[in-house]
Amino acid sequence: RKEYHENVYIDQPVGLPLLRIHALKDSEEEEVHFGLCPDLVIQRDGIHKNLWFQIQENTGLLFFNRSLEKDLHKMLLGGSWATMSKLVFPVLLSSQPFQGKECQSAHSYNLQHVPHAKVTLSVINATMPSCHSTALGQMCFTDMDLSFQIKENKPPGTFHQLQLFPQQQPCQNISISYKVIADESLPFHYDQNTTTIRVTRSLDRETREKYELLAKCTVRDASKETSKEVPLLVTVLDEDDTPPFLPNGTNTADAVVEFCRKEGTVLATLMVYDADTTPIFPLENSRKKYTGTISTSDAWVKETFRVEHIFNEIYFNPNGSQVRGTQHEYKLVLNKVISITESRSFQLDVIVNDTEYQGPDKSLMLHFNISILPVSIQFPNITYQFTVNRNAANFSQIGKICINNCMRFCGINIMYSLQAPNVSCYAVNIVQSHEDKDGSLYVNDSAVLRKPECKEIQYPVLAVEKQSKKEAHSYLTVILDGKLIRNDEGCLDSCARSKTRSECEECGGLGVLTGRCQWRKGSGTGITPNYSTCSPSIRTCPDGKCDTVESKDPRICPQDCTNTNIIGGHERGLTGIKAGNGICYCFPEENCYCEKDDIKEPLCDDM
Amino acid sequence: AKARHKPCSLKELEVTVSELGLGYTSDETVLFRYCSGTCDSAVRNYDLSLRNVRKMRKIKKEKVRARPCCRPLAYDDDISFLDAGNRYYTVNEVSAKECGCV
Amino acid sequence: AKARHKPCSLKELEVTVSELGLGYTSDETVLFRYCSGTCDSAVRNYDLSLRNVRKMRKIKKEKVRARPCCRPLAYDDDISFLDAGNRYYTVNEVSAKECGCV
Amino acid sequence: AGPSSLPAQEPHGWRTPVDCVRANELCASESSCSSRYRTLRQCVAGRDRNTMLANKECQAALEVLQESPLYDCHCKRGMKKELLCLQIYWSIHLGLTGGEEFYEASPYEPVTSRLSDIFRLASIVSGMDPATNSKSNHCLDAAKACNLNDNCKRLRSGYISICNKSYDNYRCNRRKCHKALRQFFDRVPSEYTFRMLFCSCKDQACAERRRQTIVPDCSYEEKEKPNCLDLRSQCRSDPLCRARLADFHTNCQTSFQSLTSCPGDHYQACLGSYAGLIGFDITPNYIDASIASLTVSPSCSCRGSGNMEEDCERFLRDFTENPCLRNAIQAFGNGTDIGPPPKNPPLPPVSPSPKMEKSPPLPDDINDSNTIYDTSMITTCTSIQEHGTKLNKSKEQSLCFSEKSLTTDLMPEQKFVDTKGSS
Repeated sequence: RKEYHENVYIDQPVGLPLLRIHALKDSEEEEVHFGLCPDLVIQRDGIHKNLWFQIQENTGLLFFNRSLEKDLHKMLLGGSWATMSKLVFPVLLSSQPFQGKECQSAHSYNLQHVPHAKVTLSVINATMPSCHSTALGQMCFTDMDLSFQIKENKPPGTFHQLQLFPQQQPCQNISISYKVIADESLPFHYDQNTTTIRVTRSLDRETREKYELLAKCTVRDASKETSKEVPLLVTVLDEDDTPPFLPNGTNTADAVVEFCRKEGTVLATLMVYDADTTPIFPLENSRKKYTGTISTSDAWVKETFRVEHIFNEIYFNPNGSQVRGTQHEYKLVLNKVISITESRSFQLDVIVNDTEYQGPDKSLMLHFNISILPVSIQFPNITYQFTVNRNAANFSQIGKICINNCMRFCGINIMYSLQAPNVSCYAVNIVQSHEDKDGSLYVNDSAVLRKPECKEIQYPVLAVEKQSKKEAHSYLTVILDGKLIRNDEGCLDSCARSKTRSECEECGGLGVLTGRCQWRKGSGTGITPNYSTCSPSIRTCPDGKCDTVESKDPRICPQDCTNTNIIGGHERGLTGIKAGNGICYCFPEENCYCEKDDIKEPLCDDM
Repeated sequence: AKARHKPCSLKELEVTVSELGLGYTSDETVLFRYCSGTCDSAVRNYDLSLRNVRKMRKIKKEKVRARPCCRPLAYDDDISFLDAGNRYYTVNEVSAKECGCV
Repeated sequence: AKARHKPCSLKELEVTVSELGLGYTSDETVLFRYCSGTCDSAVRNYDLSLRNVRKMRKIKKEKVRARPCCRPLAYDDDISFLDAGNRYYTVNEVSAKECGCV
Repeated sequence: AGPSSLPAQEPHGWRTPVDCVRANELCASESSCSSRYRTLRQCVAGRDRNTMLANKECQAALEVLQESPLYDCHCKRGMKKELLCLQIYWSIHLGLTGGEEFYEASPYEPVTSRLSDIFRLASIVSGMDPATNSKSNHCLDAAKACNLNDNCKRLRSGYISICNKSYDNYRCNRRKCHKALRQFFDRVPSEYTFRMLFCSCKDQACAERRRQTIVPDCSYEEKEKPNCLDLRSQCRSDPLCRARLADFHTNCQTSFQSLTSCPGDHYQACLGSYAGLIGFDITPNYIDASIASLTVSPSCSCRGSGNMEEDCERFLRDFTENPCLRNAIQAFGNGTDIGPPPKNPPLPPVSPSPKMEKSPPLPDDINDSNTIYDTSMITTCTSIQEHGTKLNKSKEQSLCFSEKSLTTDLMPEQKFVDTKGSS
């Protein structure tokens, strides 16, 4: 027990034991010495010589050898009519007799490294409670919780006495008996005569860390008998007494580096368990306790890989009880981008070391079989062919260009470009997607589409990997198709401006594929991602993403790209309108609106 | 003369967020302040001139307004509320703070 | 969508003082500037809310305007002229200097 | 002899306490005090504070400072220079206690106003026309009341718009959210904030609205819950958070000497210090939208506490199983402060002696740094069963009732009997 608290009354008789401090030894031959500091800190009154309390060095019995009445009461309660004040002092514990220099002053700040228990006495400005005013329960147990902490792997010893001291229990003509209800197999023994409880053998936390016994007190007086039971909890404190081990014996994992080669990529993970606990507070100490170092002299390996270690608490269930332990995860992570030309296989070893464990096998070896495969930069052996409607507008998205496996790349940046054809029909361009994996083809000169002489245009396509400069070539054929429809001069250049289907479908706008905007009929009520709106191409807008073509001009798809004010019921996305009420329409670079279209009545002020 | 309409001034109405009709559903109430009333006393030479120029067909097929309108000159702070789906929303420029004839 | 009306902006017209219709007769001409166009892109949550609150008959028999109007934000300097009876007149706030949606 | 310029000490060394900013000014005007205080600040500032404090100079500094007004100065919630006041308080306090105590004395002067209007207001609200009252959602009414008050509306919208800003996978800015929440709870009168925080609920929708009051997605939830002792140590590294936590421990600590389980039967002080935690690392919130449990907790767990598990669980229990806090919230929700004693008087008075009359809370009395959280309640199981659980008093009481809460290790013959008359 780290803390003791007890009530002390002004008129309490002196010379009787007040409390007993219990301690357990770390080794059989160790002696136990209890001691008090010479001074007392009185909260409002500063430091005073301790004239009132004394402790028996070998039994831990705390005595009260001078009445509070005279002076301590005045200092403690400051002469005011405060009813209660607290007096706090440490009881020191040592395996050697005290020389008196353990605590230069009674302040508890320098006792961090001296084993001690903290005693708190509530000094009550009232007379001792008489027998009839004391509740039956108070005769059995004091205020204190019966909860105790016992270190594992330590010798047996007594840690508590149930019986209260005479002055703690003012009723004389009653009999109080105690019993401890516990299974015989438990490592505790209750001595009926002395009412003391002993731990009878060294405990092993890794087998069991909590014991709950029951202390039963029976009070008999002339007329009746009452009993009361209170739980008695023992928590076993952990020591680092078990080595790391492999949960299912696997200390080897394969790690393949192919399409994902960017820094931070987790290649493989191996688990190491420890039956001991590892507190996550303070985090850094625990992290330093368990190290995971790559054992290699190869500078390239050291530079290219790193090990990340995280740990969390898990539960083991040795013979039915639940005990906390630790699961350590060691992740092999890419420390930098690996070139697509790099190709090698080798085994990488990681030494895991439980630095605080003193026994054998304090460290073990993890093996990662690493194979780095090269990545080829090739187009699939097809030529790309896209048909484009002659009425398509600028920024209409025709299709995607992607070298083999491009969508599986991370950390591999491909730059796509169309070589300028020698003909005058140059109507299409390409732009990288956000993660430089594929390329988006779009119309960048719609006037060319209307030239009858331009029917089929070939483009050589080039793909270059940024770091290695490796290239791949292919061909793109764009076939112009469709009958030209006349575009009304009065049309605005942004489909998003339209509030109704008829307005929407009467014109085109930037990004339209067929010369006309498309009306997306919404569904759902209230604020919904599926709002009604007029779009250049429902396939790409709105889709919640402001892609690299749409971000070229705010008029193309403000529904996905706007950062301006959105008025009416809506929910904003990273950019654009994630959800809207009814119909959403925009005045690009000004405002966007989402509103129901159900107000048919003419507004009088329109007249 | 009989007072047909009060002059332009700030009015107040307690409505639920749902009743604002913006598409949010919430039983929380807000103090909706709006501008109401006429601006007869704020007509200027501009208005008279514009009315006459329009009457003489010197302005055709244009949307012009030849009378001042009673409108908010400043708006209240944003309103925030928890909707029926336990999501928070913040909406700006809902309630007027000050009215005037412009 | 077709551009039905241009957004609110400042327009100008050369008219004689008489054509202003204020009652002065003078052949002198003035540059009459006025505000014309729509304020669709200046609608606020206030307008949507006011429209809905009115639709739900929570506001009755009140003159309220639930759409911004395109109006002068500032006026040109006064105009002065010699009328047909050789008398000088000065008239203020005839011509707009700046327009906006309020 | 104490320095002359310091306030005259009353006859038996009883000094009238001043706030720490004032005390610091008094000390600065007195050479011996100011030099010692400078020394002490260096002693506590060092990384290894404990060894520093043990050296002679720091010792001497402490001896002198105990005679100065700095020794038991206090601060006031919301005072001007509150942060400076708290920094001064903690520098003295760390010197005295080393800062390793489980419970720390509150730096704030105790709230002396007793049955304040907010309880009466809550009782008016909850006592509304019974027809509407049974159906009405008190938390919704609280939000409505706030929206109709310009100051409350503005500051409420202030924190909601900041805390609510999160796009898809980008988290909100928790630091700004916390700051806005602090401003709301500091600047809006508690008759609005308490009603939104402690409204009583009869259905889940109301309870969920109550849980949402502090926009928990941003201000509270955590992908991975930190360890509570870690959270406490982060809080204690910030003088303001440390003060609010100490205030909570002081005002909400279960006290067996009072009818309501609250120190000095002072519900408002407890509710005020609970609200004072919101907007800090240790922000507490309702853990679910259940109507029955009314359990609040900071966003932390005791996983990974190692040997400190008991301390961790004890710290967490001060929130999750705190009879004083729960009674205070329930009382506010039902609008019943400490007014008339409950119908059937609960347990026999625990106070050690009949003569102990209820004395008004004195700062020193209440703020004793070592008020221990007494978990074991000196009553007999049988008497608790008779009085039912109206006033939840202690952990032990719950153990008396539910046998299954004891671990299965208990022996077959464990039972709770009133063996009256039987042998």
